[in-house]
Order: sequence, then C-alpha cells, then structure tokens
Amino acid sequence: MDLKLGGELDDFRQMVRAAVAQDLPADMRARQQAFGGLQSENGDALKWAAILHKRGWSVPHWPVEHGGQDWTPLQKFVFEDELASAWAPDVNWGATHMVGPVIYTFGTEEQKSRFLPDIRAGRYYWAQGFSEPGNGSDLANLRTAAVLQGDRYIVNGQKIWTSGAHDAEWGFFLVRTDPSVKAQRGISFLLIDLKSPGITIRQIPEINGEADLCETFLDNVEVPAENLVGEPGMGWTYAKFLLDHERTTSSFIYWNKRELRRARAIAEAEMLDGVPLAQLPQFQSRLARLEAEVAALEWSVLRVLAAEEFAYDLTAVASTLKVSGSRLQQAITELQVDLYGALAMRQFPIELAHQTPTPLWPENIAGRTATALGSRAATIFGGTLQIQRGIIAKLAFGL
Amino acid sequence: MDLKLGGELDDFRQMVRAAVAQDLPADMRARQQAFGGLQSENGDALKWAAILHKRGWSVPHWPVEHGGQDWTPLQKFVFEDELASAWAPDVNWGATHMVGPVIYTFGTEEQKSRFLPDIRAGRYYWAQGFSEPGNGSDLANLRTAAVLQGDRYIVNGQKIWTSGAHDAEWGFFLVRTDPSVKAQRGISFLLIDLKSPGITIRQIPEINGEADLCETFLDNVEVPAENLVGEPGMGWTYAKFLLDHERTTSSFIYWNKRELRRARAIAEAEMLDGVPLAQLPQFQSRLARLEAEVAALEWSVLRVLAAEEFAYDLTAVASTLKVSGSRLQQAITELQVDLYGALAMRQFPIELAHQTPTPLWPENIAGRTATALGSRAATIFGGTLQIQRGIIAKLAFGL
Amino acid sequence: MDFNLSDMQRMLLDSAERLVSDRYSLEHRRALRDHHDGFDAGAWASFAELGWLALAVPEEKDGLGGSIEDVAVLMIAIGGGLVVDPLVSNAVIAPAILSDGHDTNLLAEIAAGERRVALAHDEPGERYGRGPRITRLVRRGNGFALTGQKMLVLDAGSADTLIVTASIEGEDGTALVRVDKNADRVASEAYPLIDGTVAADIRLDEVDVTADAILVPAEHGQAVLDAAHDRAKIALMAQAIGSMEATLSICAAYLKERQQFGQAIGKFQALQHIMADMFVAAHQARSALYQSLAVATAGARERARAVSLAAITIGEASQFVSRSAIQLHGGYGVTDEYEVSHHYRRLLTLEKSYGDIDFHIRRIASLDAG
Amino acid sequence: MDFNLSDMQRMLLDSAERLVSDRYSLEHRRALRDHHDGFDAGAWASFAELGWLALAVPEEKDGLGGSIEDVAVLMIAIGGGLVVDPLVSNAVIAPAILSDGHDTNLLAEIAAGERRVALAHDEPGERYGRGPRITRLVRRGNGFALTGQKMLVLDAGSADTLIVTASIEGEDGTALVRVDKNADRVASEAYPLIDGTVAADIRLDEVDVTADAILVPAEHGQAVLDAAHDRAKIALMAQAIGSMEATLSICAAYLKERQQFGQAIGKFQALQHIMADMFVAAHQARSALYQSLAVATAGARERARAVSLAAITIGEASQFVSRSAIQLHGGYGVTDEYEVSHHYRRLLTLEKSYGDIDFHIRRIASLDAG
Repeated sequence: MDLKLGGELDDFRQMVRAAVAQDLPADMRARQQAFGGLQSENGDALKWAAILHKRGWSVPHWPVEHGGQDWTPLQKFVFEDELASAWAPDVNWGATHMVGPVIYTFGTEEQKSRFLPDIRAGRYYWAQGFSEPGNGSDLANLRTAAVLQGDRYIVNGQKIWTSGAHDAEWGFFLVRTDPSVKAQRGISFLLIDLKSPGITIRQIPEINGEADLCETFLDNVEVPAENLVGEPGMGWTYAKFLLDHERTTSSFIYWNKRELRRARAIAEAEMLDGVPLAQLPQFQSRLARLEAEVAALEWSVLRVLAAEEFAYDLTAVASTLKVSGSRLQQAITELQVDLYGALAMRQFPIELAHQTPTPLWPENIAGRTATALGSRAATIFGGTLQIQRGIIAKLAFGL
Repeated sequence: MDLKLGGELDDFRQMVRAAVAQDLPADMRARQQAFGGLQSENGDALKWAAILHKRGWSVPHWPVEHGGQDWTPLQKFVFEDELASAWAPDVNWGATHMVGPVIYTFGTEEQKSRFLPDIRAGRYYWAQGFSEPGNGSDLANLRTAAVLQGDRYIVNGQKIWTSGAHDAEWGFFLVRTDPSVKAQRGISFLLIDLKSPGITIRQIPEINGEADLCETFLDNVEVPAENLVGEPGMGWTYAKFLLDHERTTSSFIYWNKRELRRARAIAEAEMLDGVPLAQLPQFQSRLARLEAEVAALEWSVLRVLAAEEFAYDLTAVASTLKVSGSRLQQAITELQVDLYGALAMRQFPIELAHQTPTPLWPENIAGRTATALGSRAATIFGGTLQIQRGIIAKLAFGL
Repeated sequence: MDFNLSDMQRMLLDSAERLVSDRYSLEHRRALRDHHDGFDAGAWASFAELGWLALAVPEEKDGLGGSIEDVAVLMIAIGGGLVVDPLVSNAVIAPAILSDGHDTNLLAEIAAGERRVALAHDEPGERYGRGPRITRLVRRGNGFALTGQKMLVLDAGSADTLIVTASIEGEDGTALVRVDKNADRVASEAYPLIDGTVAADIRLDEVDVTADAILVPAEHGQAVLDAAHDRAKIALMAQAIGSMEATLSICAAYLKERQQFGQAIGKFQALQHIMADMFVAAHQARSALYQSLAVATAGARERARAVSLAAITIGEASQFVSRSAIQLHGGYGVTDEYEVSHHYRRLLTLEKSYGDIDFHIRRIASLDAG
Repeated sequence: MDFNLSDMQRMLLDSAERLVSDRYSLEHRRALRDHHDGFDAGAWASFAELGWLALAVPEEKDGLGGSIEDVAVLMIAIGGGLVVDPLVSNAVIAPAILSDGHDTNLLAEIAAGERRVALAHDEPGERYGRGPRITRLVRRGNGFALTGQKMLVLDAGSADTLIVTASIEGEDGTALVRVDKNADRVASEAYPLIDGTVAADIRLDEVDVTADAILVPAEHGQAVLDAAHDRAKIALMAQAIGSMEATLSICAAYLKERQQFGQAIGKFQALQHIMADMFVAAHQARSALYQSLAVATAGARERARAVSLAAITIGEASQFVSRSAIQLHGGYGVTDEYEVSHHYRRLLTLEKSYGDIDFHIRRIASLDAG
C-alpha cells in the first residue's frame, strides 16, 4: 500500500499548469468561469482542442500510435484536474472519448485515417445518437432501422438526446440492422454525416434556457455501408465498451472540485449582516460535508485509476462513482443557489450568461442557477440513479 | 374552513391539566421523565390506568356504554396531548386500544362482561400475538394452528414480537382455524390465558438493553372455544378493523412533541465553550426543522380527527402519519444523542435508567440513548416504512 | 374545527380551477413568457371581474372582506395552474398595506384591475433584510426627496406604481411610500425570473414625494411590512401546495403511461416508493399551511413563528417533490416542454421569495432568543 | 500509488481475520460483554504474541515499526469482527505518545501485553475539549500533586495505568503524566458503553506524581496529544470501514435467505436499492480513510484537516449503513441476537469517539479561519 501522490507527479503537474497558463486564451477562460457546466460556450471546445493539439495533448488518453500520450493513469488524472482548475473548456466528449476510441479500436484503416485526425485537431463536433423517444434507459428496445440496399444503408427512425447535433457535422448512431434477432443483437454502430438529406434536427428547449439537447429525425437517410464500424450486429457491444472504457469520468470529479471551490468563493463574498456566509456555521457545515464527499470521491477515482484489487465487481464500483458524482453535482450547485438566496431567482439569457448585469449583482452569478437547473440531468443521463442502483445490487451482491 | 382550535377546547384542556396535576404520582412522573419511551417502567401503565379509571378516564375513546367518554375527537386529542405533556405513563395499548375495541365490537356479552371491566381498571396486561418468525409484514402467511376438539381449541405454533407477554396475563392471538382456505381467510381471533399449560415465553434481549419483545411458544395449548371472538375465519378482518380504528396513533404525535421539547431542554442545558447548544446555528437548524415537521404532523393528525374530506384514500393518508411519525421518532432521538455528544455512548442498565449516575452527568441522560436505539423499531413494527410506501403508492395513485 | 371548504370557498375554487384549465395551458404559459413579458392583460381583467383582486380588501373599503383562508384557497388553485401573474403583490400585499391607510383610491384602483403595484423593499447586499438601509426620505419643502436603490422587486415588470420602504430623516422606523414607477428620477431595470415572472431593480435619485404619498408612517411601517410579508409568504406557500399537488397528479399519470423494459414504469417498486415519499411530503406541506393559517391573524410573534415553521416544511417539500418529479420523468423532465420542469422552477422561486429556508430558521432562533 | 496490500499487510490481515473468525463469534462477544466486563485476557495475550501491540512501536524501540497503513489494515479486520478490546489505547495511542519519550519501559510493557494504558483527557462540561481545564499539576517537593476530574476515559476498564493530561502550575501548555490507576487518591468509576467497551470517570485528588512520571512536557504536550487523537481517530475509522463492510455481507446474505410474500426479500427492488446506497456509502467511506492515511504523517494542520474530512464522511456513512442494515432485518434487527444491532452500536460509538461529526466540522472551520 502506497498512498502518496508522489513527487514526479508534482513535477508533471507543474509542467501542465505552466503550459495551460500559457495556452489558455483569457476570453475563453473568462467564458468558462462564467458558464461553468453550460453547453452554450461559443465553440470553445473545438478551439481549445485545436490549441491542445499543438502540444499533442488533445487526446492524451488515446494510444500513442493514434496520437495519444504515453502518460500513466495518474498523470492523465493530474492533466484533467489541472485543465479544470484553470477553467479550460470541456472537450467535445462524443468525439474524443466516445466515437474516437470506437474507431481506433474497431474501425477500418480507412475510417481511422478519415476521422481520427479531424477529432485530434478539433475540426468539427460529433453528436451521439443512442436514445430514442420510446426508450430512455432501455437501449435494447431500439427501433431506428438501417436497411442495406447495395452499398448503402437506408436509415429511418428518430433519436433523442442527440446533444449538440445542431452544431455537429457527424453523428455516431446505434441502429437496428437485423430485425430478425432480438433485443441487443442486430444493433450496429453507424457513422452518419448530419448534413445528409433526410435528416431533420430539432433543438429541445431545456429547463435552464439552453437548447443543446436535440431530437434527430432520420427519413430515408442514405449512409454509405463503409460508415458502419466494426461488425454488423456488434453495436451494443461497442456501446458497452465505451462505458467500460471510461469508468471514472461519470464521477465528474474535476468539475465537482472546481464547482465546490466556486461555492466556497461565493460563500466568502456573500454577506449576512456584514459577515461572510463562509463564517456562519450553517453554511460551514454544508461546505465541510460537501468537501468531505468530494475528497472521498477523488480517492474513489484514484483507487480505480491505480488499479486497486476490489473485493467487488468493477462495474459496480464504477456505478458508485456515477452515483456519488451525480449527486454531488446537484448538491454543490444547490449550495451555490442557496448562497445567493433570492438573487438566484433571476433568469439570465443564456447568451449573456458570461456577463455580470450591473454592479449591483455579484460577479459570475449569471450562469449559476442555469447550471444548477441543468444538473438535475446528472442523475438521469448516462443511466439514471435507479439504473445505477440496480447495477450495484446485481453485480456487487447478486440480488 | 375553520382552523381555530376553539375556546371550549381551552377550557377542556385546563380541566384535564388540573386533574392530571392532581392525580399523577410524583414518582411515576419522575420515572417517565427519565424513561421516556422505554418499556421497563415498573408496571406504571396499569397503576396509571387504575388512577384514571377513578375519573372514568382510562378508556375515554371507548363508546360511553362500555365506559368511554362522550368526548369529541378533538377533546380526545387534547386529553392525550395533556397526558403526554405531563409525563403520564403510556397505557397498556394492547388492552385499551386493540383487544378492548375488538371485544366490545365483535365479542359476546359474556366476553364483554368478563374482560372489559378488567381492562378499564387496568387489572392486568394483555399481549398481542400476531406475528410469527416466518412472517413479519406478511401476516397472510400465518401458521399457528388452532384445531377445535369438542369445546376447546388445541393451539400449536410460535409467535414473535408478543411484546410484554412475560408480564401479561392474557394474550389476543391470530390463529389459523381453517387450513383448507387460503391466506387471510381461515384466520380467527382467539383470547388465550398466558398461564395455560403448554405456553413458554422467552424474552428477547434488545438493542437497548430491554427485553420486552417476547417469543411465545404454544405447544398443545388448550383454549376454551368460548374464547374465540366473533366469527371463525374473521380474524384478519378484525385485525384490519383495529388498524382502521386507530388511524392517527401511529403518528406518535404526543410523544414526538414531548421528546422534541426534551431535546430543546437538553440543547439549552448542554454547553460548548460556555454557550448553550441551543444558541449555535447548527443545532438551531436541526431544532427548527424538527419543530416544523412536528407542527405539520400535528396538523396532519387534526385533519384526520376533524374529518377533512381528503382527495386521496384515507388509508393512504393514515400511512403518511405513520411514515412521518416514525421518522420523527428517530430524528428527534438522534438529535438528543447528538446533543449529548460522547456522553451518549454510555450504556445505563435499564433498571437504573431513571437515575442520574453522579453529579458529573446531566440529569435524565440515562434513558436517552436507549430510547434512541429502541426507536429504530419505529420504522419496522406495525408495517415497515417500505410497506407503508407500498400502501400509499397503491391506494393514493393506483400504482 | 373544520378543514372542508365553505360554499363560498367552493365557488371560489371552482371558478379558479375553471379559469386555470380554460386559459392556462402549458403552451399558453410558455408563449406568454417568451413573447409578452409574462403579463396577460386579458387574464388580469378576468381576475378583476371574478373579484379576486378585491377578495382580501375589507368590506368597509368596498372589498369582499375575504379571510386569509379564502385567499389561500384561491392561491392553491393558482399555484396548481402555474399562474404567475402578479396576484400576490396586488391581491395580497396591497390590501395588507393599504386597508388601514388613507389612500383608499389606490386600493380601489388595484381592486378594479386598473392599477398594479409592487412592493420595493429589498436592497443590495441584504439577505431578506428587515428594514431599508439605503433608501431614505429627506425633507424638502412640504414633501420629501426619496433616494435609494431597491433590488429584485417582485412583480415589478407589469406594475405602474411602487410601494417603497424608506427611512425618514430624523425619524425612527420605516415608512412606506407611494411612487409612480414612471416618475422622473425613477430608473427601473426589469428582468425575468426563472419562473417567468418579471422583477426589477429600481434606482431612486432624489425623487419628489409629497407628504400624502406616505402610505404608512414610519412608526407603524415595520409592523405593517412584517404583516404584509407574512401574508405574502402564506399566499406563496398556498401556491406551492397547489403546485406540488398538481405535480403529484402529473407524475402518477406519467408513471402509468410511460413504458420501459416492457411495462409501465409505475410497476417498478423503486419509483412507487419515490411517489409515496412525494405524497408524504406534499401532505405534510398542506398541514403546515393550515398550521400557519390558523394564527395568521394572531399576534405578530405567534404569526411570524408559525409562518417560518411552515416555510421550512413547505420549502423542503417543494424541492423534494419537484426534484423527484423530474427524476421520474427522466430526460423529458429537464426540458421546457414538460410541465414538471416549470413546477420545479416555480417552486424554487416560491421558496426563495419573502425569506428562504435559511432566513426562516434564523427568524425562529431570533424570535426565541428575545 | 498502490492500494493493494503488501505481503506483510496481507499476512497481518490474514492472521487477524483468522483470529477474529476463530474466536469472536457473536455468542462469545455477548458472553464477554455480559459476564467479563468486556476484557478477554486470553485474547490479549494472543494480540501480544501476534505482535499487534508492538506494530506501531518504532523499530529502535524494539517494535515492529509498522506504518499507519499497516495499523489501518489491522483495524479494518478488527472492526469487521467487532473486536472491542482496548487495542486503540494500547496499540495506537500509547506508541504515539511514548515513542519519543523517556519511558521506554512502559512502552515495552504495553507491547508485551503486560500493562494496559488509557488516555485520560476529556473533562466534565467539555465537548471534545482541546486542553484540560480542570486537571492540573501543582509543584510539591521534587514532584507534583495532581488534582482534577476526567470523564469518559475510553478503555479505562481494563487499564492499570493512566496517561493524564494536565496543566502545570506556572507553565503554558499541556503535560501528559503517568498515573497508576490504583494509586492512592485516584478514584475510578467504571461503566460500560453501548458497544460493550468499558470507560471510566477518574477523580484525582492531590495524587503524588514524581517528576519522571511526566511523559511529555507541557511545551510539547498539545502537539503530541493532537497527533495521538488523530491517529486514534484514524484507527477507529478503519474499524468503522471493517464494520460497515461486514454489515454489507451480512445484509446481502440475509436478503437472499429471508422469505416474505413468497420470495426472497432481496428480490424487492426497494430493498435492492437500499443495499446499493449502503454500498456507495461504504465505498466512499473507505476512500475517505485512504485520503486521511495519505497525509497521516504530514504536517499537523494538513493531517488534522484530512482526518476531520474523513470523520465526516465515515461518520455519516456509518450511521446510514448500520441504520439501513437494521431496517433490512426488520424486527430481528433491533434484537441483541442479530449481528447488525451490534454493528450499529459499535459504529455509533466510533462516530462519537475522538470528536463527533459536529466537532470535526467545527475543526475544519477553525483550521480554515486561522
């Protein structure tokens, strides 16, 4: 047992910190500081990927032969942590963490050379087309059909929660290519150019003023057969591969750490009768409890990254990260809202969420309530809290 | 809508208060003040019933012709409230609120004249024999059998949670008299003299040092057929009648009010750096939240007593009282424990739970942790929290 | 003691429920919010016609002399339909402040739907402050000059008249002053809240105020203000009850309709138990409202304590119920197209208006301390 | 970074688990508690033989020089088996206080299992007080007279020697003094705690103390005491992890075995989800322990803050897990005959020893303030 985050890691951290300080444009940083977890961030994800790409850091978690870095898991942890601390934008997750790994693992050489360089360089957005209106957590019940006609698939169906599809050029879809087999089997993984005829994208207005969630309608969309990744009928397997590939990301640990720091800063700035809220026991208690939970979550993540031999199934362990991480996203942003009290009621237009409206209003208040409202989705998307509990009961205890 | 607790009620309250102040012996009051919700209270339930009986107040909720009082539901509410506030002992619930009402509603004249006067006068304890080791919340699966042979039943089986059976003279049992019909049908309601040959009673040691829960073994126990109440096969119906009869008692409202007052008194007496805990925001917050919940629960009880026309099924409403009331019992006693901090760790022998050990120790601390430990049962007995939720989902929403 | 509705309350409730169901579809409300600054002049005329704006006005002031219970009955229906028109400011706060005052004309105009007011009290840097710290009246000639800064004035978007709290030079206490929102040297910056209502920051820069614009003199102002705030909080809590109970119905229906894994999701025990806990919370919340109504006209301390207790229970329940409702809806719950997200946002602002949970806990502690 | 056990830790864990499963059945533990004041001399001899009492003693003091991680590994097994013997006082606190001191003999005797100590620090009216307020050493001849009152001295039941904290006349700081529990003018009143351990109130009435009985001088006492308390809390938190994880196993087995409504109760989704939440809490708790271990030998402030953070997470998790375990067991859960009620009581005392959750929240705030 060796629980020290060693000295070389500190050197690595300093190196990353210096690089980010040098590379991250001030306006981009300011937007992030205001927006936080909001999506409407001006295309910064791509711009930032392009900047990181110059150092070869846009997809460090990929294998070296595909443009990744030869970093240890803990170095990758420190890298992500530093980026978040410095208010760097998120990357285009669907591209770098979902479709990218599927392509380099299961794709053809042609697919690799066609798509991977663009992802590395942040050239365009990718959207995910898994869910359908009839199924949320129940992907096996998938209905969007892709019928092979000659050298192309004719795709018909409807996808929902294709986040960012309105801004994206490409999407990766789960489609049913074989209706004769049941449930998960017969599902394939298909890359679709979102500018193809027959595709209609509708932005769905959200609880917090954003409209990043999208519904995507596919009406006789023609997709070249060469856009199918891997084997037909293996789409479900690849989707699960993605989940297993990213066991710790659902903890949102970097985000949670950063937003808790923000909450503390708000508590130090906001006053009650001239006393900062951070000095009032009722808020000290909430801050300390959340900090305790975040600290524990960080170590839960480190345990996975450092390959602890768990007494329980690893997928069940990963679900604990999702459960804790998603609840923390909600609890931390609720605290931010409560710290602002009545001021948190104001709705800021999402496109102005990076502005402080007048000197009467606290700096960076604009994005907070929107972020808190949006974080209700944390316990829903990517497998609801209830689904996670079911996974744990089954895999950890055989119930 | 008239939400005032009117003036005549105030007069009634003063009348009860004066009577209780006069009647309640000081040593009995002191024991209650120390014991609180503990069972091992020296036979006070019977002694107190006998005292109340002199005023005709031992079973005021019974019909007048059986010795009850012609009070309104709100007067009965005030009566109970005053008794609890004055630290009067609990009554022998099984007798006055369970078997008594079953006997006067469904019993023969002979049963009424034989048992009701003794119950009114508090002559002996009654124990309840419903649950069995194989079934907890699932009474339909009852196995204790009573076979009619001539003019007597031969009873064989095993009951559990026959609380107080070791001190009781009589028990009221659910037994299966007809094994040929299914589930709830074929169950009868039988009164059994606990001194009968073939009965063995084992006290079950509890989490808090008490041993009031009992296991009762029945081995060829002969019970006169005349001890069967009402119709054979109707036992389940009578058991449900009991539950419907007492819709508000599971709220433990009087107890919750009293114990919250006690928590506040502890918070005023215990100090941190010379400041009473009642002045620290972290404890003010817990006290205020619990008081808010208790106040709401009191009004939830009043709504039932004053016959509000609910938009939802009345049984579902009653379950909310049980859910809120049982959680409050736990939350309030947990607060008492937390207010005492490390001092709460001490185990006081249950028979000395009314003594303050040395002047170093706070007055009346002795029974607190034991009460808190015992209150874990609040969400279990009488239908678990999970059972109550199921009832609500079904009856309020048809799920 | 009687929890059932009187005939008059039944009529009031029926008419409110009818209006709400006829007029306030989700689509209508979303359109109002997005295109009309949240104010619906036609609806307002109906409210006046139905007598809602005169409900809490005493009979001797030509009102209907309704009780606080009557107001609560109306507000429950209003809350259930997510009606966010400025009823509390005009039908609750205005009568509370004006009924004992000299400006009977203003009260009559409000009751007739011809004028709308907003109470401008909170100031920057205050968390539900008790008295105004910045805004003050300085004597000038026969009248005063009013200077100050108000923030987050609820319902100010559609108001034409402000009731401003201010200290008076040389006097103790808090005066309540009538100010025309469009007067010279009154600067208003309006903005929407997350529930679709419109509030404003108001800057007052030596605004001319005549002596008879003082609606409540400084010596009585704080008591009148506290009473008005508590009545407003009661009205909002009643709305919260309506909103929670509507949420329960929506969710129960959704659980029966939505299919997943081959069955209605309402068959899943875990979701049933969430619904049950929501029911318990909403039921306790309604009881808490009753508890506060019972002493709403009692002494100030008793009233304040009861309102604060209810605000804790109802505030917690509101959040629990509406968050759970979103969870039960899955992804649809976080869209603007499903009703539950609107209830969630409304319930959040109801909790944060006229004192949030933290404020009410502190108020109880401070009442108990002295 | 490596979370897996070293070979030595694996051996330690195996031997501990073996001893626990061989010796510490529920029946044995209940009998010990009810009839032998909670102390098992035979077991204690085994602990000494196995080296547990020398584990945290530095090699240069003839100990095994084990790390705090080694201690934690042992304590997890101890906690899982609900072993309540006074290991923390003797195998953790004693080395923390004595390893740098002059009384090597005492340390050796403890490590050999020949002598047992208890740290007498808390005093009446204190909530986990930092320094002693009552107990003081007054100079008398070449030595001192020790007078004071200690309360809730953990593990004092089976101790023969006390380490008493006291101020010294004319000096700042806190001294740690060795006192024979059976000495003249030392009055001890022992009593059981709810977990079966035995504590005592100790009254000191001008007890003779020689100069060399001062184990730690006043100038260093507070730092040594804080470090000892933090190490003790870490050891108890490790026990809590073991206790929680054992509770999970017991509950999972019970859910599969217990039948209700015609099926194993583990088939009910509501109970599955309770188990899942217990798992999440216990998992986070173990991570919190690691977090505190990582800086256990760092600077005092960093160590204190990390221990306090872990104490919050582990304290909350302990209560949640063990309360839920009782609920899953139904009526059996509240009897003394089922293991889960013992875990509940033990976890409650672990939370309340060396600072409860409220204490640790306050400590974080006070560390951050200064």
